[in-house]
Amino acid sequence: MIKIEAIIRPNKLDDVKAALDALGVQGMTVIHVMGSGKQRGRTQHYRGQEYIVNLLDKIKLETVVSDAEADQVVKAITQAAATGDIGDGKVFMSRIDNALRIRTGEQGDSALK
Amino acid sequence: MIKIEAIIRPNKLDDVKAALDALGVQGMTVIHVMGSGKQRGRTQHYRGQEYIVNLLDKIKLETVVSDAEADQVVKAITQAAATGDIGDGKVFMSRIDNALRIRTGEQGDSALK
Amino acid sequence: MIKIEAIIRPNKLDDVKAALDALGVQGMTVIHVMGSGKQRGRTQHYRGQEYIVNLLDKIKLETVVSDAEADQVVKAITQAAATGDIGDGKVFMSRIDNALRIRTGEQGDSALK
Amino acid sequence: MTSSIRKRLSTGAGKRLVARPVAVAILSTLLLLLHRALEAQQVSGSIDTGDTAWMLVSSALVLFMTPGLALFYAGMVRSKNVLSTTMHSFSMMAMVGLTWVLWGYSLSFSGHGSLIGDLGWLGLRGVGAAPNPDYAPTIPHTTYMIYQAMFAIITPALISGALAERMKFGAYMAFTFLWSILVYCPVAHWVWGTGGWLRTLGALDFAGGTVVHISSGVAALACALMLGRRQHLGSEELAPHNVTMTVLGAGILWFGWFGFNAGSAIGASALASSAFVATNTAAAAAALSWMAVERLATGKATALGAASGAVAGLVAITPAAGYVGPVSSIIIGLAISPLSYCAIQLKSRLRLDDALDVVGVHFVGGSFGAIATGLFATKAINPGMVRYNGLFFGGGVQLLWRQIVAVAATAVFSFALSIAILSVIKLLSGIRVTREDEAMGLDLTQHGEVGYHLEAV
Amino acid sequence: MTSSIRKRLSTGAGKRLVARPVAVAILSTLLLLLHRALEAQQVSGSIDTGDTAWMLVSSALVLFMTPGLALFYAGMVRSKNVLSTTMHSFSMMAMVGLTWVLWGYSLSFSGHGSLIGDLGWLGLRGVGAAPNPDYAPTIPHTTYMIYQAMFAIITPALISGALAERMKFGAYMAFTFLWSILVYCPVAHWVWGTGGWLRTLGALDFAGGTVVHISSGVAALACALMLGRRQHLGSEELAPHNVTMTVLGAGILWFGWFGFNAGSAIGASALASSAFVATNTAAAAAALSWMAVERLATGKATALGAASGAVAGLVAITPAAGYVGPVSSIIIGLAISPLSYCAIQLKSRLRLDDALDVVGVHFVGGSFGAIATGLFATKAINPGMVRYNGLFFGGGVQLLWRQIVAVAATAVFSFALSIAILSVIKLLSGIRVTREDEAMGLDLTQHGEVGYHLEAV
Amino acid sequence: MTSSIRKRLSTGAGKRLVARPVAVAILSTLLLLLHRALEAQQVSGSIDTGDTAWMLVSSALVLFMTPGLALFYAGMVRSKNVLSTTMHSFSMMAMVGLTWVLWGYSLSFSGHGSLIGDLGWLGLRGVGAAPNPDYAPTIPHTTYMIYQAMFAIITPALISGALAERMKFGAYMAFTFLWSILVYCPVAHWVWGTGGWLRTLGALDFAGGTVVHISSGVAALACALMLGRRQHLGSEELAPHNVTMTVLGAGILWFGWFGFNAGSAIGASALASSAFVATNTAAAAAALSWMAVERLATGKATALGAASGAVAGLVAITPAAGYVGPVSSIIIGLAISPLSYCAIQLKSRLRLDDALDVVGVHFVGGSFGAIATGLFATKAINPGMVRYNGLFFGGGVQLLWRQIVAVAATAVFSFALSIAILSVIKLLSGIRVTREDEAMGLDLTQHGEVGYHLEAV
Ligand SMILES: Nc1ncnc2c1ncn2[C@@H]1O[C@H](COP(=O)(O)OP(=O)(O)O)[C@@H](O)[C@H]1O
Ligand SMILES: Nc1ncnc2c1ncn2[C@@H]1O[C@H](COP(=O)(O)OP(=O)(O)O)[C@@H](O)[C@H]1O
Ligand SMILES: Nc1ncnc2c1ncn2[C@@H]1O[C@H](COP(=O)(O)OP(=O)(O)O)[C@@H](O)[C@H]1O
Repeated sequence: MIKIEAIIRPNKLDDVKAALDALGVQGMTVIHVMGSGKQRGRTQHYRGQEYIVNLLDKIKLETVVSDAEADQVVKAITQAAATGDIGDGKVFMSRIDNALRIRTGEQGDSALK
Repeated sequence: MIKIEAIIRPNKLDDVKAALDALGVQGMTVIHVMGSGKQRGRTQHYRGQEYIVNLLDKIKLETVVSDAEADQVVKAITQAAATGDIGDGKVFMSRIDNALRIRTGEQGDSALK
Repeated sequence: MIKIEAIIRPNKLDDVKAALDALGVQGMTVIHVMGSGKQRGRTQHYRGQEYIVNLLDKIKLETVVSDAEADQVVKAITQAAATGDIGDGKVFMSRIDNALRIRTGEQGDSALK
Repeated sequence: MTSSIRKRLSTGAGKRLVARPVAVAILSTLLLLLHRALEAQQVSGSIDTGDTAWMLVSSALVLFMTPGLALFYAGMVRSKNVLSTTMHSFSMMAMVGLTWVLWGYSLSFSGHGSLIGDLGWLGLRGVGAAPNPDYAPTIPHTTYMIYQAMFAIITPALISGALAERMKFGAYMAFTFLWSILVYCPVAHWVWGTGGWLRTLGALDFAGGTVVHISSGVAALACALMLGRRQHLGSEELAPHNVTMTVLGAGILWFGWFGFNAGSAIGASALASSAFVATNTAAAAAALSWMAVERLATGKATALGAASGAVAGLVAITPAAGYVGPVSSIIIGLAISPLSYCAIQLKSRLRLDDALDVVGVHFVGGSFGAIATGLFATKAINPGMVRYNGLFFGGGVQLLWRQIVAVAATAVFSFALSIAILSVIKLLSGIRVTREDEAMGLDLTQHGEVGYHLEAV
Repeated sequence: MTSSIRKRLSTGAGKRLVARPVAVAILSTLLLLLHRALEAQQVSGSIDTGDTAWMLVSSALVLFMTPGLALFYAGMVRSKNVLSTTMHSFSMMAMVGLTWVLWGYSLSFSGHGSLIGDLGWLGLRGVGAAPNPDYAPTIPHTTYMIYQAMFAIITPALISGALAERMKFGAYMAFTFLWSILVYCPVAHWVWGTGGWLRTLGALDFAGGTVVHISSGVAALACALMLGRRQHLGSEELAPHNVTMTVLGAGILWFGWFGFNAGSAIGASALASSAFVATNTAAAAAALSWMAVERLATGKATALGAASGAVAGLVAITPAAGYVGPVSSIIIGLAISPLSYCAIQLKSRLRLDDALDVVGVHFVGGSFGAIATGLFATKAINPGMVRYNGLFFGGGVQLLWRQIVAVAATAVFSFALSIAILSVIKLLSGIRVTREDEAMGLDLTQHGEVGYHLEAV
Repeated sequence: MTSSIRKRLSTGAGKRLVARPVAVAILSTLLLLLHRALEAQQVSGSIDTGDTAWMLVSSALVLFMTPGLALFYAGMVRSKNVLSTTMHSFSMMAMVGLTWVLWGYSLSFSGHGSLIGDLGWLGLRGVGAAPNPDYAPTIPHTTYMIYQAMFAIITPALISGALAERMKFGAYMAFTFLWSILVYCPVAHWVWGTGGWLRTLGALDFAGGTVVHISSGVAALACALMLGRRQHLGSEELAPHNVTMTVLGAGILWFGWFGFNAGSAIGASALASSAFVATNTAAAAAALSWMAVERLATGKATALGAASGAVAGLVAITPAAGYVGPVSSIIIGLAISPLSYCAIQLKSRLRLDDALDVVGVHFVGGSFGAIATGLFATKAINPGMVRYNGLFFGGGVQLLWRQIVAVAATAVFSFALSIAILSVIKLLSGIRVTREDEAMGLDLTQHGEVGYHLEAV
């Protein structure tokens, strides 16, 4: 099993979810995060005090899929999340050794469906 | 070392924490997340506009444990978090290559205790 | 590629970011989490009802770096985040199989820069 | 709360013309006659613009307390129930705001029955611009009516603190609809209506200690008993989700309470001013003593505690506000917080789930205040309305036992009726949401919306 | 909204002295003469402290509505636009608060023109302590002026709900600056100014149905059309970010609206009281009927719906408040919510992005209220100001067609001018932010700040 | 702020009866005598219901400012200190609300000393329903007393902005307790008390520029110096955690300030109306000029800036409100924001940690307003109270130097005493929390609670 972690723009979440839906991937976990990278921050002012904020709001979407599906899923996410401007985000893939459905105790790939 | 990520119902956190406590596992990190899966969302209405929200509030609990403890911990979490209804959540296990306690610089298993 | 997950005190985030900046590491994702461990919680009272809260506010900082940089980055984080008191936090390292920049489709180490 | 006697006396005093040595005898005579004529006119019902201004403002202030209460309560529940709790208050502005005009005012204030009003003022027939000399001789009758409406609105909303986070919304609406008719209107008539038996008996309730706080506090107990405990009671997760909201709510309540208590003088008089001072002083003293109790009990004074204490003090001074002096109001304020605090600890030990402590604050506060009125009331403050001084001011137990009768009668009546109404609704449709809905939160399951989307999307 | 005739009548009634049998004939005569003298003085302009107190309070209450509106609107947008939306209201307190004193009051109320005021009161020259008998014979002229200022402040702020989340801040300021001069001042003069053509025609608008709600509601339509739709319209992410904020805003609006409507009696009179009752009753009825409509349409009554209904009811009763009785106000309140609700569904189907439903609430509510005034107005409630009874009270269509004329004229005028002003600004500087800035949020891109840092740092 | 002379004059003017040609000579004579008698009665103390209504409302409004201040300040701190900051304001309602009744009012207003009151009115002995002709001849003495209480409550709360996020709660309570007695009461007596030396000197302070704003602003400086800087000063993390809370707070402050300033006319008079207009106008102008300054300095106007500007304008107009016309109030409003803004930038450069800019807003605003009073005051606005016109109105430096003396004396006195009190407390128990507690947040460490649990549990 592969864990896919995608860091995307908040306003792309709807599109990405739709793309995953189209693939039949429903299981996912979404986290509000803040990210920094190449995208430059915006300047904020509070009573004239300047703060350059380079942590920007992002969404992290995690989904664990079977090895077979992984590439397809990554591709779908990438396409749906891209705008072409700096700040589109990253996708990371890593190995999951086991998965378990709490409700039933199922393990492995069958816990994911 | 094994990283155990459990996605559970928010109102099961207390029970799960108690179960881990009973095993002597105190180190853990808890994150508010939103998840979708088999559990169907609820319909929301704002001035008659309908939104079917399928991202539901969940808790993600992460704990890194030694290889030896892993199975026991997963079992404890699973038991404490289960209600038997759809939406109970998942547990994922993956390998951690190293752990380090910032305060002391200890590494490996001894950083976890 | 190595994923470095550091759980630190919220008020150390600025220092840690500065240390990473000094190493040229700009890409990172930051999450507000709650953690429990050795650090004892604080007692809260609401109308005389006592709650011992042992989930304390922490920051989780994730950064994926090339294998070569990993040790240096961990060291920088550790130094910047340490106060010597209980509750300084942990750093976990794990393997990432692939990384992908959504904007360009670049993969591997080059997606990280 | 109001009587034509008091009003006439105080206005008369204010208008009494003092002839000066320079004024000739004939002028004195004319002035005396003129004064009588003015008095006559007063009684026959001309409107004083100052009194009317104050009563319109007071009505607005008391209305504003209900959104304040919504904040006060909603800050104390979990975020998944914040709108449900808000609706418990806001919906009373809608429902009782309407039913009061249709029949509530009539059932409470018309006629001369001893137990309940009649239907003479149904739909406000006959309630017009001309002052009603029985209730409010210097302001339009409509002003008095709408001022009273605001009390009728907030009272059932107060109950909602006990049933938070687990009652079906439909059942809540049905319960408050019936309660308003079967409990509020009669009790209001007993205490304030012409002919009402507690008024006739001589029990005193300046601004609603029995009518508002005891009746709702006891109904809250009935609700807590009938609904049972929330899941996870006692665990950390039941901590308030937004204490700043609760403190803001307490601030709005304090502000609005000036309309509630000082407005109960039904005019911009010295009596209103005296009630205003008592109100502010008791609230301050009670907030301070709650902080002190917490400091002793747990080592730390909390913001929630200060807010709770202020509200407890405001409740306790409500029945007494127009009858006691500032030193008495300090004593009342200082005393109520330890009492409420202990009642709340007792509740926790009994594992009674009066979620937001309506019993501890409103029943305990209202009862203590009503009895304190029997101890501290004095003609020196209010010669027009106090028939017997309180026990500590040399009046013996004459007033005190009347106060105890009023407390007991209101408590028994409201408790019995509340249990009965809830039992009927339980039978017909159920009163509690399912376990799953409770876990999911009432906002989503009862109202189909959520309170917050605070994160960027 | 006010006329010296009404004022004189009601005060006269209030002060009429009834001679008693005991009073000798000579005293009666003297009193009569004295009464005449007092009346004369009234007209020639002495200040009544009760009326002044009420009007100062009403001014403060209406001012407070604007921060209330800021909450009401800001709770409904996404968290990244919360400050932008807040500023749309707050900045009007700053800008119109200043321009009203400089020229706005003069353009609206001075002179006797039929279309607009003149510059006679520029910078408040000649607006002093002495009452103005045309507008407010019993209070300082400055009090009347500042009371009117608060209406001029909130009206452009109301428009901002339609343009939320996508308009450039500079363009917003320019638009409201010009709109205030070119639309608000003329329409206020038409309806309330001496010589104003709608006033002369006999159209009735007690507290601003046309001046405030129709003019802003129609301008909102113009803004929505000119700006186009927000990105992601229709997706989940456009849900309100903080409904408790919106409900608190509605609570403050309800509270402040007593100043708005009952204050429009320009005195602490029985008329003010009657308008107060109509206001509260209509708000309650409309909140309840919105809940009922939702219950039928979606199965669940929402807190956002109750708040929206209350505001719709307050809007609808605004033009009628001082002319209709309580039963009429119930009917108006019950009817407006289904109308507004349907209008909003229609808007969604047309994919018109009136973001926070200004058209559905203020244009629909204001128009309905104005027309309902033509149906329900009655001399029984307001003999001084109602020339023809409404259709349902036997007055035929005399009043009704005047009301329709007023609605139509205001709507056409405001719509045309709004489109014109926006077109000019669009040409000169653009009115909409970039796609990227819209995605990032207006708080950061237009104001360089963010609303919340709620997490511990 | 008040003098029997002003009051009598204005009331006299309002009640002057103008005989009409139709009135016979004998009636004129009788009326004249009657008028004298009424005047006499006025002086000897009858209550005007309109004035009383306005002053009760004003008292409520000023009380409401303190929860407003709690929001204004609490929105600007980090979420871990939100309750601590809230408590800094709310606890003053408790503590000073009590001590004012016990001794504060007496120390400030009783007797005829030049430096401080005496103990004649301890526990409100002798402060009753009858008006006090020295301070407020047309309202109950209790009303005047409680109105003043609200000023005494908010003043120490204002200081708390400087010491936010790092002071021990116990030390804060001890400091404000002593400061209230040793600084507030004397200064209030100097300026407003009978016999007070600044009053006798002829310095003008309509609603508390020196008493409230300078005294607290300077004490804030003392606190900032004595406590030292917060950890992490200058880093991003010190950004406000909830700006909407701050803007709502500013809205409540603006609303309440009408009671503060227009209430300081101690009656519903033309003077109150004039002060009301000046207040609103200055607030509007200052909010606008702050936005303009920000636009120039950083390219973007912020919501925090608009709110800060409004408060700065309200502070600056406070001492002048009852003495200046609308154009002067515009100038005062426009000028204060650049001044405050620069003072705040200077503070940052000096790395002085006046956390929420009490010095920049209240000391700078109060001083500027006091001096502006010396420039713009005019008998045309207030013939009863202005002895010498301001410099720009032909009065020379007569008033100006008196104003400068008042500013300097108040500033020096408050600064010295504040340092002294803090030093004593520092010695006895310490004033600052530990580094660890500061990092953890004051809510948890000082109060044992946290502000928010916004996430679902
Ligand atoms: N090395 C990294 N490790 C973890 N997260 C990263 C890393 N680099 C980027 N991110 C995340 O991806 C987001 C977008 O990256 P950024 O460099 O701004 O744009 P782009 O991906 O288009 O080059 C960041 O805000 C951050 O959350
Ligand atoms: N493949 C997955 N990857 C990541 N998270 C998942 C995955 N599947 C489910 N989850 C998480 O687990 C939660 C519960 O899953 P769901 O399918 O609704 O119920 P159940 O686990 O009982 O079948 C989801 O809300 C989501 O947060
Ligand atoms: N085994 C673990 N797995 C995951 N997170 C952990 C673990 N142990 C500790 N943590 C995180 O590290 C934080 C600090 O740990 P703690 O034991 O309190 O202090 P220290 O690291 O100084 O020993 C915790 O609050 C928790 O978030």
